[in-house]
Parts: sequence; C-alpha cells; structure tokens
Amino acid sequence: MDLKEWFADRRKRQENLEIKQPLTTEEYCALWRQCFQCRELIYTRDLHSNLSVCPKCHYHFRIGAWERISQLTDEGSFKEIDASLSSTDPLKFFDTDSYSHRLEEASRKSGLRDAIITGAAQIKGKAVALGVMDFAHFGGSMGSVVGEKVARLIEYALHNKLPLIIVSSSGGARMQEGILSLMQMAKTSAALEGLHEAGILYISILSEPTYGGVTASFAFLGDIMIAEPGARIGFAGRRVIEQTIRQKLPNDFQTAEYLLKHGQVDMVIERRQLAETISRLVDFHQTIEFRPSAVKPKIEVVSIIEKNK
Amino acid sequence: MDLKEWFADRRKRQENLEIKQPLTTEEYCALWRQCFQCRELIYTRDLHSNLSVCPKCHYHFRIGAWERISQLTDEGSFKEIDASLSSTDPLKFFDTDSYSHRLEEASRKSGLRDAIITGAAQIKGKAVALGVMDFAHFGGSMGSVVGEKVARLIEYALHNKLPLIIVSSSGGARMQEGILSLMQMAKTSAALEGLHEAGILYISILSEPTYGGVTASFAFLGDIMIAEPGARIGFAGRRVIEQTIRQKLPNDFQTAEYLLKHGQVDMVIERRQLAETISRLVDFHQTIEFRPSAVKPKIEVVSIIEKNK
Amino acid sequence: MASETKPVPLDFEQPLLALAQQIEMLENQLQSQPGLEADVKNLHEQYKILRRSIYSNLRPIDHLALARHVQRPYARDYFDRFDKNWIELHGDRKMADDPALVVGLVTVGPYKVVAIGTDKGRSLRQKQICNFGMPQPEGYRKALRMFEHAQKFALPILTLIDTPGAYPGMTAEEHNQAEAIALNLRVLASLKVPVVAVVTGEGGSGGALAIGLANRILMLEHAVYSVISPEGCASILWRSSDKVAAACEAMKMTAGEIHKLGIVDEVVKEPLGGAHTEYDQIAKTLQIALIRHLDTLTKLSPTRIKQDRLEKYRKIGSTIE
Amino acid sequence: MASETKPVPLDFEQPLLALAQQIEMLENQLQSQPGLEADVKNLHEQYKILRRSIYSNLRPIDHLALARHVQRPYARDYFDRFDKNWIELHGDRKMADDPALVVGLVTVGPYKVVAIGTDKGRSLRQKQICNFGMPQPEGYRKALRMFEHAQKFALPILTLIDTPGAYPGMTAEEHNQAEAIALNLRVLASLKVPVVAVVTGEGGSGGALAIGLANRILMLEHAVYSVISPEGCASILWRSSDKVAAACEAMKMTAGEIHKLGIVDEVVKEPLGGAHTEYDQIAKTLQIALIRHLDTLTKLSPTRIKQDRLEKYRKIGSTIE
Ligand SMILES: [Zn+2]
Ligand SMILES: [Zn+2]
Repeated sequence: MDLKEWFADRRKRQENLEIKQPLTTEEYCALWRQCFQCRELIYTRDLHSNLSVCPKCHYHFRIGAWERISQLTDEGSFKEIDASLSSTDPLKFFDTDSYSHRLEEASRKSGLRDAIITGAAQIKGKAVALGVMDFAHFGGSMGSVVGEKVARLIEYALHNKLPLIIVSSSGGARMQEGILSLMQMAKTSAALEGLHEAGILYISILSEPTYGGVTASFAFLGDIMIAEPGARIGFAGRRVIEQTIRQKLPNDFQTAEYLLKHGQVDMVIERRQLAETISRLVDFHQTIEFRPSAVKPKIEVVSIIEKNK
Repeated sequence: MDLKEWFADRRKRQENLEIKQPLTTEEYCALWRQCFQCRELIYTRDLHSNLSVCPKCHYHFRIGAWERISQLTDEGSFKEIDASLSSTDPLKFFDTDSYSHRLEEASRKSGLRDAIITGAAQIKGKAVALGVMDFAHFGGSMGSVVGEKVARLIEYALHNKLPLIIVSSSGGARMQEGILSLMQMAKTSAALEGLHEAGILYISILSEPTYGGVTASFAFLGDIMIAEPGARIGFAGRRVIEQTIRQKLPNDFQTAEYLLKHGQVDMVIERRQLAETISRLVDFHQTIEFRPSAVKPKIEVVSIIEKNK
Repeated sequence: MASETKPVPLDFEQPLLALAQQIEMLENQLQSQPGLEADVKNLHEQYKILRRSIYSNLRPIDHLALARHVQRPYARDYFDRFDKNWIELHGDRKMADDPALVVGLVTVGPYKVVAIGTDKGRSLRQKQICNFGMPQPEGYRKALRMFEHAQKFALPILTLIDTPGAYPGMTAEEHNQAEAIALNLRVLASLKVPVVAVVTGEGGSGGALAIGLANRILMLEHAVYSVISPEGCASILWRSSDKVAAACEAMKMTAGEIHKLGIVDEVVKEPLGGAHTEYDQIAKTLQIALIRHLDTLTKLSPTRIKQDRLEKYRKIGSTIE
Repeated sequence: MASETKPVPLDFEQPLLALAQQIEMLENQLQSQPGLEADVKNLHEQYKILRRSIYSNLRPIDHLALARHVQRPYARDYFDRFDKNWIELHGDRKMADDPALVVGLVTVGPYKVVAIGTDKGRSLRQKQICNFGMPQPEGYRKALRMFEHAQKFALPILTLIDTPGAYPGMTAEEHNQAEAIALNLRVLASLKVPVVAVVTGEGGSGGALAIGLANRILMLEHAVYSVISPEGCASILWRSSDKVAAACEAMKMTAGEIHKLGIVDEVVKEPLGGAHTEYDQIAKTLQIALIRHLDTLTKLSPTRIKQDRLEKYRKIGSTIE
C-alpha cells in the first residue's frame, strides 16, 4: 500500500479521529508530491526548497515562470516589462469552445496573462534581459502576445546592451491565432537578427518541454544553448514521429542528454547550477574588445623560451 | 584473341609482309586505346575528337592540362601566366631517389614544369581566369609551385574582376616538400578568402581523380561545384579507408554521382557540356547589382491580378 | 500540364460532372433528334454558369482540395516556364541533397534570381523520393546555402512554397530540424537582397515558413497557409478527424482570408477551375506579378531592402495593452 | 600528470634505464659495503649527464616517440591548468558532438579566449570515444561554429593541436571531410580576431591544419608536424614500413626544423624528459608564451590582424622563376 492509499484508508476507517482530522486527498496532494521518475514521495516544501528537483533522483519538475524567476534572479532585482500585454481573438476562433473563453480559463488557472514573463533582472550580480515561459499557461503556446513580448525583450536587450536570457517551455504555436501565431516565429527570429548583428550575447535555456514553433525560432538561436536535465525538446512531437516512421523511438529520444550527444546543445546544466553558469557566461562575453586586465598574472618563469628570429 | 594479340601474332608469323610492315605493339597502342570501363577499343583520333570520352559508354578518360584548355577555351584565347614558375628542392628530399631528379623525370614525361597551368582565357565568349591541373605531372600533387600559381591566379582574378575557374585533378600534397606542401592548402584557401569577400564567382571543377590536400582546400571552396561523370573525388583514399574501417566500400563510393547524392557537388556535367555550362554560369553571375534589362519582356496579360490594398 | 492530360475532378465539382454527363447524353441523341439542339446549347450555358458559381462559392476545404490537387503545378513546372534553361543546383555541401527542396538559378523576365521551391514529386516514385514535399534539415540547409549565394552575388531570391510541412522523422530531429528552420529565419531576416515568397499550394507550418520569410508574400488564389494542418488541428482541438472542414474554417487559411489579415501582399488569380487546368497561364500570371514586385524592390537600397522586411514582420500580431 | 604516476620510458631512454638499475643495485649493497658511496654518487652524476646528452641528440623519430607518448599532455590538461573553471561547449548544432575535438571558453592569464583542441583520450575507453584524436567533419564544424563565436564576441582564438589527422572513415567522406577542412581554412583566414595555434604533440596533415591556420604558430620542443604520417610516407615512397625513421628525417617534421623553414614562430621548450614528465611546468611555460603573443596581437586593429595572417601564408613556399 502506498502512502496515498494509506491516507485515504485512514480517512475511510476514521481511525484516531480524536485529536485531528486526517488529511483530505486534496490537502494531502498539496503537502506531498510524487516524483514522476523515481516515484518517491516528497514533502512539497522540501521540493520547493530544492528548486523543484527530486532530492533522490534529480528529476527536474516543471516550474512556473515566477518560480523560475525567483530561483534565477538576485532577490528583488526583477523588474517586469510589458506586463499588461494581452491576447485578443483576431480570428474569432471557435472549436468546441471559444478562444476568448479558453483564454480566460487559462489565465484563471495559471494566474498569468500569457505564457511568458519578461523583464530586466540581475543574475548573480550580472544585469540581463530575462524572459521566462510558463508551460502551465495554455501549454506555453506562442501566440501574438508571446511573440510581441519576446520581440520587445530583444529590443530592450539591444537598446540597453544587456545579455539576453530566455528560458523556454512550450508545446508550440497557438493554433487559435492561426497564421498570426506562425508568423511569431518569423517575428522573433527577425528581431534576434538585430541582436546578432550587434554582437550581444543570447543564452537560450530549454526546459521541460520545449517543442514546435518555439524551438524552430528563438529558442534554437542562442549563442549558447543550455538544456535542463531530462527535459524533452524537439521540433515534431514524439507521437507524430512514431506515427510517421511506424516504429518506436528510443526511450531517451529528444531528451536534453540526447540533444547533447547530437550536438544540439552546449550543455545540460542542473537547476542548482543554472544561475551560476549564466553569470559566468555573461561575465566571459562581456569583453567587447581585447582588454587584458591591467595587472599581469604572476607566473614563475620555469623554462627558457626560444624566440623566433 | 583480342585485337592487340592479333596484331602481335601477325607480326610474329610474318604474314602478308609484301606490301606493308604490320604495326608494332607501340604503334598499335598509339593508334588505339581501350576504354577502362566498357573495354571497347577506340581509334585514338576518334577518342580525341570526342573530347576523350568513350563514344560507347561515356567513360571520361583523364586528360592533360593542355588538352583540357583546348577543349574548354575559345580558340587562341588562352594566355598563360606564371609559365616559368618552377619547383626547388627546399628540403633536399631523398627517398629512394632525390626529389630533384624526380622533378626532372616528371617534367620529361609530362612536358610540364609543374602540375598546373594557369592563365586568362575566354570560354564561349566569357573572359575568365583559368587554372587546369594535370594528373600526369607528379600525380597532380600540390607543392609550392601549384600553391603559388593558384594563389597568383586568384589574385589575377581578383584584380581583373574575372570569374575564376579551376579544373582540379590531384593525388594530394607533394610529400617531398614536407610541411611546405601542407601549407599550400592554407595559402590557397586564404587567397580565396579575398575573392570570396569581393563577391567574385569561383567555379570549381573536379575531374578524375581529385584527392587529399587539393580537395581539402581550394577545390572544395567553389561557389559552384561541378564534377565530371565517374570522377573519383575524396579526402582520404579508398584503400586507407578500407584498412581503417575494415570493410569493403560500395563500388560507387567517392564517385561524382555519389558526391552529388551526398550533397557535395552542384552538378555532374558531361565533358561536352562543360564549356557551355561554365559560360552560362558566368553569364548568370555577372549581374553585380539588380539590373533589369532595359526592354521589358513581352508577356500577354492572361488573367487579372488582385492588387494588395 | 500537357494539354492531353485531363484534369482530375474534385468532390465539389460533382454537380458539374453530372451536368456534363447529361450534355453528353443529349449530344448523342442530336443526330436522331435535331430538335434538341437548343437544349444542348442551353445546357452548355448552364454548365458555364454553374462552374462560375461553384468557383465563386468555394468553402475553405474546397480551396484545400485545390491546393492539394494531384495535378497542382509544382516548383519545377514554374521554373521550366519562367526559364527553360534554368540551372538546377544541388546539395547542402555537408551530407545530402534533399529532393524535397529544389534550388537553382532562374531568369524571371528581366531578373536573374536564386530560386528555391519545395517539390512534392509527380509520379508515385518521385513522390517517395521527394518525401511528399516534406523537406528534412538537409533541405533547409541547402536553401540556407542558396540564401548566402544570393547575398554574395546580389541576386534576388524567389521561393515557391507547396509543402505539408517539415518532415517529422527521427533523423530529421537528430539532425536538428528546429535549428535548421530557425537559422533560415534569422538569415532570411538579415539579407540585403529582395526576397519574394509565393505560396503556390499548401503552406504547411514552420516547414513552409523556413523558406517563406520574405519582403513580399504572394498566394495563389486557391493556395492555403496555416500554422498546423487542418487534420492536425481537428484532431487536437476537436479530438475528431471528421472536423477537418471546421478546422479549415476556424483557422482562416485561405489566400483571401490571410490577405485580409494583412500578411499576404497579393493574391494571384488562378485560371477558372484551378492552376492545374492551365499550367502555362498560371505561370504567366505569376511571372507578371513577380516582375512587378521585383521592379519595386530592386529600386530600394540594400539596407532599405532589409529594413523593409524587418518592419513587415515586426508589425505582425494582434495584442492589446 | 599526477606526481605519483611514473613516466613510461621510451626506447631511446634504454641506456638510462640500464644505468638506473646499476645505481639501484649498488645502493642495495651500500649498507654492507659503505665504500661504494663515492661510486654511487658518481653514477648519479653520470645519469644526469647521460640524460642531458640523450635529450640533446634526439633523432627525428625520437621526437616522434615523445610527441606520441601515451602520457603526453592533451588539450584538456592545458585548459585545466590555464583556467580551472573553463567552460566546455559542445556540438556542431547540426547533428553530433565530436569528442575528438574539444572546444570551450578559457581564460589564459588576462585573456579570455575561445579555445579549441584535439583530444586523443587518456584511457582505452576514452581513446575509443575520442577516435584516437582523429576528428570527423562534425568536429571541424564544431570548431567552425566556435571561430564564428569568437569573431562575434571579439575573442581571440587558441588552438591546441595533437592529432594523427582527420579520420579516414566512410561517414567522414560522406559528410564531406574535404569541405569541412577547406571551409575552416577559408574562415580562419577571414577572422579579425587573433588566432594562435600550438602543435603540442602530433600535427597530422590537413586534419591538424583545419584548426591551425593562425597568426602565430607555436610548437612544443618535441612536437612534430607533417604533411603525411611518417608511416604513410615510408609506405608510399619507400614501399617499406621499416623506413619510418628515414621518412621522419626526410620530411623535416621536428619543431626545430620547421622553425628553420620559417613556418613556426616559436619553439616552446619542454621540461627535460618531455612534457609528460611535468604537466604543470609545460602548461606554465606555454601560458607565458601565449600571453606574450596575445599581448602583441591584441594591440593590432581587427583589419591588421586579418592582414597579418594573410601575409604570413601568402609568403609560404619555395619556388624559382
Ligand atoms: Zn525522483
Ligand atoms: Zn567505354
């Protein structure tokens, strides 16, 4: 019997009711979470203090944009921009429900206006322009708002000469905005051309999961590409590919580690190392000209060096 | 009994000696050549008038630099440059014989100073800078002379704003010049950087065989890459690869057609089409700005076109 | 299409077929009953009217059927008609030559252009070779090489798009399909030569966009362009494969609708009955439109050409603040 | 190398080993025969003299043995010592991460550089993974990506070369090894950031040159650099595998000889006994040399840096007119 059943059973049998009511399943679920990978039950507070990484098997749980921001940035340093930018329903899209209504539902559940938060921040003392996507809002899908916020963030980075950091998590394009959503791929990539030309650093961080139009645009255009351990990342989804090629894919297909092996990301970095890694990368690329420090390093001369005559 | 044996036999048996001496084997060989591919015997004069292509199976025989130049260029248009540039023996290289002596032997056999002829020419009316390698001279190997002549030809093309055409055929680097020969790869590639920056067209033509240092430098840096049918082209030689991977390679490995399939050349062009193809490519790339011809083409308006409002 | 090839009829053309059969029947009786002549003439008139009426009332899914018509002209059909001596180039220079993506040097009226187009393949064998018009990363990288070629030689770029999308295969993912598309987008944005894209048939998602980021986007009258295939949309949003027609409607994927959204610059009128009924005619019509856009674009400075493209995409989207 | 690891002796060091054994024997007898002390001391002196004498009379093939020594320090050994926090990057962004070619961001004294090096692998397992230091096209394309990265961020490039050459494999050819190397050469020639290349062990042919076209070329004292492996040269020119020593002599492949030919700008002195006997020391010596060259090069303008490199290569060769 696992813990969940045990709690449920206890409630059913009304044991030891004298002192305290037993936890309801809902209360139980709020207090405990089970690791998707190793099935370990983890006390929710412990999970959060461990950056939502399983202490036993290091499985990296999906995290929301605000949790990510608080993990990455120096306390109090994040200043959101374009917070009020919201979706319209340009196509008056209706499937089994209207897009307008789905938007409301999505915001109610996620507490966000759209699937990305953008702003200025400090990461271990380094000023950056930061965008963080949230899969919990509408599957992290990219519609006009995500596209516009990413484009504005890129322009913000360009005008303020700030390194750009984007943490992606997305199921792909937002179908309900039709062709407009497809065009956000073009819009964000075109905006990045400006940053690229100016020689400003862009670090793209791929988290579980990142797919479709987001990967095939700004998320794969980083100067440095970082993935979180175990994150599944790709253009086409696993199921679509299996249907197309009519064979089973390897288990680790499209994982961060698989991508590393196939040369698609520079590194797979544990969440606890992420802020430090970003900070060091930003620091390394801040030399815009060759600028040796004023003080030469102390190195013993241990050997004669032949000079070229 | 094949024709060769028949001629030999005839001589031995002293038949029909009254009117004419029979052909000696040497005379016979000068008159007839056998196709390497389909084994057909071809009258040498026919072979030459067919551009040294087998009339039966279209096998493209190796041809020398001067024969190539006469095939490609408009009659009398070729003006050689750097004709007197010759090899030295910078390493005083000696294996079973001295490099100096081998150089003499090579020139005696090939009638050339080194493995490339360079100059200015017209191809179907288009002015070009042309370099043609000759495998018959020292296996078409690249030493200081080939490197220097290619570099000068590139500079000639650059200064005169002429499209550059190089027909390669080479076994690789000239070992007898050691590291100096390796550095010709760097030298020719660096020279091409100037041409590339200036936006001048470079068509690289690969003929049977092209290998080693020549492929890994100027021969694979063409804006347009053309190979002759059946030509074997690669970096490492077939035997070396078979020894390394310990398996047999497919028959068509490293052929022009194989390269086409693997995306390495733009086209495989029959020798009889080569001059015409070069001429059309040169013509196409001669527009340096967008320059619509003065006269608009006559096209019937057959349908209404909606204008974007 | 060769004139002897008969156009294959589509579902929505059934009423026309029925009428055509009636006409044929009557015509067979004409010799015995000459009095029917007026009726036959009248029916011919009716046929024309019906045809026009059908074609002016196409539903989105009918446009889709026309866009996917087996006889739809493909990139090579256009290139051949623009320039019978066009020169095809091959390969990504790295590992493969993707037949689903055709590239070459094509003269369009007074302009020499670097031409890039998807190819679905005509025969079954060709279709398999061309992977039914779904390029792989090697195809997009072949296109990328041509973008750079065009930039180097200051040649305008023309792309013809007719693809279900990028190929969803295992090797395609291993060879970084996402990066191949993304990089094409950034490089297309950077070019200082004019880029004109035409959706000639299906514009399928990111796989179409990868050669579609352009100064001017044209769509043939019956072409469609969408963020996901209507089948995919129906199965995800309605969880039903019966809802393809609804998905077509909801996504606003026809040339007319996308033109109204301000994304497509021009809708190119097709011959009545669709582009597949008159290859020469649609090629001529398209050529005239292309020349007109190139006339405008080539007058701009290289910097302005790039700026024009960046501004176009910067504006696309619908948000409130 | 960790101090506890004993250097593996080479053939030409046999006389030293014999002497060392004699010394050990005598030392064992010291307690019983104290009169031997002077002899022991004398033999120790002899040992030092012999070692110096051996190392000042190395034949080319002895340098080759040192350059290929199993304990020879590799790129990672240097990067670790230049900057214990150096950041390794991975992959060509297209399909693979070639372990035979290591790339990263390394601080060398006051300079941040993009560092690129071949890796032969230390353990048998690593050697197999690293393909014995023979990169494939994907490796050279990883390097190419880093060249462009360096150019974008105005970072100097440092390359450390120790490779038998590019991998002669079937896939390597299919993935266009020739183009991968050739393109690296042209792009290296185009860069406006300083490039310093160091042959630390074996400089094997085009596979070495693909990351070796630089403003300054350094060679470690016992490193070798040649257009073909001496084994290959012997088998082609002498048609005999016994003639490796002769091929080594004939090709002029040692640091000293190549320096005399004017191709190498500096020969970096190794610790007596070879770089493998003192990792920390050779890393320090190399670092000093690198900083000195970067001091000079970073003072030049970007245009001048490129020009400096082009001029260097334009001159290489020996011809008469
Ligand atoms: Zn776990
Ligand atoms: Zn033949």
